[in-house]
Amino acid sequence: MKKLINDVDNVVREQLEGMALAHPDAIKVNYDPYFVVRADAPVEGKVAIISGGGSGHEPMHGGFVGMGMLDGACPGEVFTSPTPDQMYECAKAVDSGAGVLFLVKNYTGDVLNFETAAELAYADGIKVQSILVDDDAAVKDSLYTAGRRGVGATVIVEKIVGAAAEAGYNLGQCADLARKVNMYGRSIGIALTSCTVPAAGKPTFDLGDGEFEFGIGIHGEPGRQRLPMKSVDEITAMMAAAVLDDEAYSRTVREWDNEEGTWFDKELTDEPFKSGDSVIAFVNSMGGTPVSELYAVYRKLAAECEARGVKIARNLIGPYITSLEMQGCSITLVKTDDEILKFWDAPVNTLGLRWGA
Amino acid sequence: MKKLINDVDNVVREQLEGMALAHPDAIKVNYDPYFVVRADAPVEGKVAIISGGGSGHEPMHGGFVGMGMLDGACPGEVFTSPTPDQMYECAKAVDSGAGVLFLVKNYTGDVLNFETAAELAYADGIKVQSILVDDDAAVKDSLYTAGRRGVGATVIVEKIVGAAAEAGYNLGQCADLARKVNMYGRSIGIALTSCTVPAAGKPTFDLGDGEFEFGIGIHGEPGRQRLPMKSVDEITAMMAAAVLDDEAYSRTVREWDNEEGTWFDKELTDEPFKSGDSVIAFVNSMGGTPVSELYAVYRKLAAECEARGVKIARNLIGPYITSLEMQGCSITLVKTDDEILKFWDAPVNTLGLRWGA
Amino acid sequence: MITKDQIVRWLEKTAAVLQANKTYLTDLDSAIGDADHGTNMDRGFKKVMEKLPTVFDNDIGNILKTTGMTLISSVGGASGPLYGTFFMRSGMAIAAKEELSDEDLFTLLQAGVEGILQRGRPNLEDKTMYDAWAPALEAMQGALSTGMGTVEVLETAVAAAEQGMKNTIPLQARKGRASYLGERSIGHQDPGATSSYLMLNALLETVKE
Amino acid sequence: MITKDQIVRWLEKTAAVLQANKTYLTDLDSAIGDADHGTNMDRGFKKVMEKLPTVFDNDIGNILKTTGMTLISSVGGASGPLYGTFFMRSGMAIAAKEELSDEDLFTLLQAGVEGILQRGRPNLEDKTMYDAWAPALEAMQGALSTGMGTVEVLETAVAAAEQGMKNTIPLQARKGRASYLGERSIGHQDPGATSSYLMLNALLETVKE
Ligand SMILES: Nc1ncnc2c1ncn2[C@@H]1O[C@H](COP(=O)(O)OP(=O)(O)O)[C@@H](O)[C@H]1O
Ligand SMILES: Nc1ncnc2c1ncn2[C@@H]1O[C@H](COP(=O)(O)OP(=O)(O)O)[C@@H](O)[C@H]1O
Ligand SMILES: [Mg+2]
Ligand SMILES: [Mg+2]
Ligand SMILES: [Mg+2]
Ligand SMILES: [Mg+2]
Repeated sequence: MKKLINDVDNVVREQLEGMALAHPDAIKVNYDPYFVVRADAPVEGKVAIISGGGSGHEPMHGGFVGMGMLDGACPGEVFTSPTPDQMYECAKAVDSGAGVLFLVKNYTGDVLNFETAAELAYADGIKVQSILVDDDAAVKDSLYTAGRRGVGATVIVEKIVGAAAEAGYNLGQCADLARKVNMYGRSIGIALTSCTVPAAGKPTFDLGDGEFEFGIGIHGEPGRQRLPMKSVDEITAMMAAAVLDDEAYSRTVREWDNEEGTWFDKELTDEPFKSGDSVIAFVNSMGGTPVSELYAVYRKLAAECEARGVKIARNLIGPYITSLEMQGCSITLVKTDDEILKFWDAPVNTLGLRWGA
Repeated sequence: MKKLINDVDNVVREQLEGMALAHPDAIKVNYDPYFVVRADAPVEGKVAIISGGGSGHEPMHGGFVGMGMLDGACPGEVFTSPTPDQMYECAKAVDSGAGVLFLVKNYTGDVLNFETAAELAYADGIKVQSILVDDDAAVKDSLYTAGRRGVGATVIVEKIVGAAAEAGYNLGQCADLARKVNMYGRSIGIALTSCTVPAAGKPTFDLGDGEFEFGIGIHGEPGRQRLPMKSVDEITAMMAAAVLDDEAYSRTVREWDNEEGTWFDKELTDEPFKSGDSVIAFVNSMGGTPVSELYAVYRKLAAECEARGVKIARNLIGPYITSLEMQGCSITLVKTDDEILKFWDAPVNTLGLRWGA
Repeated sequence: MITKDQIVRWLEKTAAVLQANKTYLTDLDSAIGDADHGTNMDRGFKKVMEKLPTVFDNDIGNILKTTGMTLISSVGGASGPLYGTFFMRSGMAIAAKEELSDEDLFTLLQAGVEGILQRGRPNLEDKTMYDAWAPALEAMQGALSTGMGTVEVLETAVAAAEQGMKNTIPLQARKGRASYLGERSIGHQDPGATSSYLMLNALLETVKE
Repeated sequence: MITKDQIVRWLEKTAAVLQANKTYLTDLDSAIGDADHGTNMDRGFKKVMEKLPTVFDNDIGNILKTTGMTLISSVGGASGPLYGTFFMRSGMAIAAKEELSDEDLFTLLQAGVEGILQRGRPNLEDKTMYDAWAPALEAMQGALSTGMGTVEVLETAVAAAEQGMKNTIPLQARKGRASYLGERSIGHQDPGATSSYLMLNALLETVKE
């Protein structure tokens, strides 16, 4: 393993120190427990948006803290969910009284830890809601699995809900919008190489020179299928089909009832894409794939969308939700409407995503 | 070789097609010959800034075309200088009468091709000037080599001179500012892995698991020294020393005399950094190194600067001038003054660098 | 009767056993998860050992709640909140006690498992830690009704937990990270069921000492 | 006397020779450069072959200038502008001619090399293509003054170019990409000097036919 690190035990801490040193005007970093908040937190009268998860996906989430996106981010160890005290302390640091929305990627670890955090925050008198992101079309059923993983749509949800909070949406409205954007989104990922978790010291899996993994998550895990290597047009066509032709997806999610102080179940069904839909197309590098190659993916993706009568209204192309230095990419499509487009276009000023400011 | 490409012969073309499809509001792409210009080119009354070089360094240069930075970029084949007709046609497309400034990285190929282009543009009645970027402190002498290579400072020069042109600087003022920023800048790069040029199909060099290359350029070439792998603190200390403790550097450059229509020689000497200097610190990924690791580099770099009484006034951290998927990083420091800081902070709206807009 | 001292020694023994089995648990997790269960549990119980002296003078309920809080804030992943809730709930169930009857012990464990159920919503045979706890509780309840002594009661429970743990091998996971592997999860023993068995066995051994 | 036809055949032969030596030239460039000299030259002269028919009816000066323009716009790298300038300048030096005396031929080559000098500023022994051209021109001038025939004059020049090319082997590069290698450039023959020798030799062979 060759990485620009010192001791493997201090990787996350030293990277946070570097961020804090580099961007004192933008963010504040708390070390015990770890969390990152915007420099001007808490923002008076605004619903606070918090996300978090294992480290190793940079710029997500710390790089999305700032005006128009997240108020706080809770980084765990590399690829390990953060703990509830991080989320709880972070919530206390960013809540201005308008409440806190947790955006949680659907992994059992993340889900359970955020649930505990929500209970702690509620017990402390903080208004809290929690919305799951579960967009990974590589996972087919929710009955026999922990359900679809939260992947690329996370970035889109954070951007759009962050803008809505900035525009004065209340907690319930933010939660409803987050749920909608997530339900409008689907993703699929592929890997050309594995990545190496610092604490493990060796690549998570071995992949031959003539193979790639189809349907990966974002934790360096192998995907749904191992296939012989193909051209970018062939790979993109497969990915586009996995997203664009995916059937309706139903599952039960748990949300927090802030009046009752309890969790309740909610049945949700994502409808398939159809001709006439307008989408945000997000082509993401897993880290090691250069942005130039993402443009070749986008080129074919645009053709596949057009062939199905799906119009790309906006796009985002680059490394935004990564798996360390893994080579590969993911495609996320999110159906849009006027509300979504308005908040997508709204100004955002974070280290990882910035426009209009 | 595993890459997200189709035919190796069409790599650059298809990537340009993807860019053009994705960003019709921002850029226009010309295919015969290849060049990229801002969508609103030519900008009335403004000096046009053009750069270019081999492909494989994305987002540079195509990703830096836009308001406040470049008017045009000329991409060559991967790691191969573009040809004069690209630069000449690009100059014609962006010149509004206020003249064109070529920003040229110091490689024999780039230099000679841009020289020919300058002559062609001049012959066509376009006011033209040409400034070399040569900041690579890994190259020690200019007498027995082709001189220092143009690396990280290119990004900083393009940003600052782009802003000055936007603010109404005339051609001579833009050229003077470009020369100054370049002379204020020094860089050093390291590689943990090689990259693979598509046409070559195999890694440019082999590097053992316990080694790294110190003093690399940006074309996947091996560096000045091959060394046993070290911690990020040790590597950064070496890099910081190579830049901060570098002696005065003198060389002769050729510039274009727009009155006489001839080239003339200019003696230039870069002064070493000294205590009390204020700098822009640019920590760059060669492509495959995640931004999280760059923060560990920045953390140590900040300490090294502080130890020498050098103040970091601004920073830029991320993959901006890359070598395909190579793992490694570079450090660039550019001394600042009020003029430089003003134009650094000015709005920029490109695909690769954006703020204030 | 179980004394406060024995509860403390149970926690100490659990920490020692998890440390000794760190690689074993992580290896089990490599096969069907993300190779961190041993590291997670060891990190958590190391923290518990640091915290323990500060609550030594409190009642059993308090000690267990502190254990739960500590696990929650140091383990992360799926097992952190699950075991954390286990200890929080068990502590709440026997709040303020300085010693425990066998029935109290059952109440304690049952409340803990109730916590796992509420948090993780496992069903039987989802291939989780619940597959060790569910048969253990059932066996313990049966043993208690026959009037066995503490050691025998726990021996019955541990035997059932061990069997439950082994029964996870042929199962296809339907909860947690292993569920993404689909059929590839079959043939491997669940790491969480294994750590649960180890924990209960540590209690038995403490009581036997 | 050299006819326009011979000039055209010289360019054709050059294209064929460079294609045949593509890998050889690229291998030379791998050792001390970036492994593209053969590809660059072959790409350029392929384009020249495409363009040639369109200017066939023009004078020699025009044909050479078109060759230069084509190389400039298709080769890139260091050698593109250098060889491009070579042909542009040589074309300009004998503008409007339909056939060439031996003196004209010398004027043509000298003007071309002058172009390389102005563009690349090589010094003798910098380990560049100039190290093949400089001795070739000198030898040619000497041969002309002794009144030799065209073939002999060119034979003398080619022999000198070959020697110059070989003399680059022990040199340390001071120009171009190879200069960054410092002492590691010693012991390798310069790719550009090699392509220059091949080009001049193609002229000799054309004249001999
Ligand atoms: N929903 C759940 N309910 C009960 N136990 C679960 C659930 N999900 C996972 N587990 C248990 O957690 C164990 C994995 O723990 P660990 O490896 O520490 O966390 P992670 O899976 O987040 O890396 C599994 O072996 C399983 O026993
Ligand atoms: N300044 C120079 N003057 C003359 N010839 C040069 C100069 N720099 C490089 N060359 C020649 O160019 C050759 C390399 O050409 P090529 O490989 O096609 O371009 P690049 O080096 O840009 O890849 C060298 O072998 C050398 O002969
Ligand atoms: Mg884990
Ligand atoms: Mg080259
Ligand atoms: Mg695990
Ligand atoms: Mg070359």
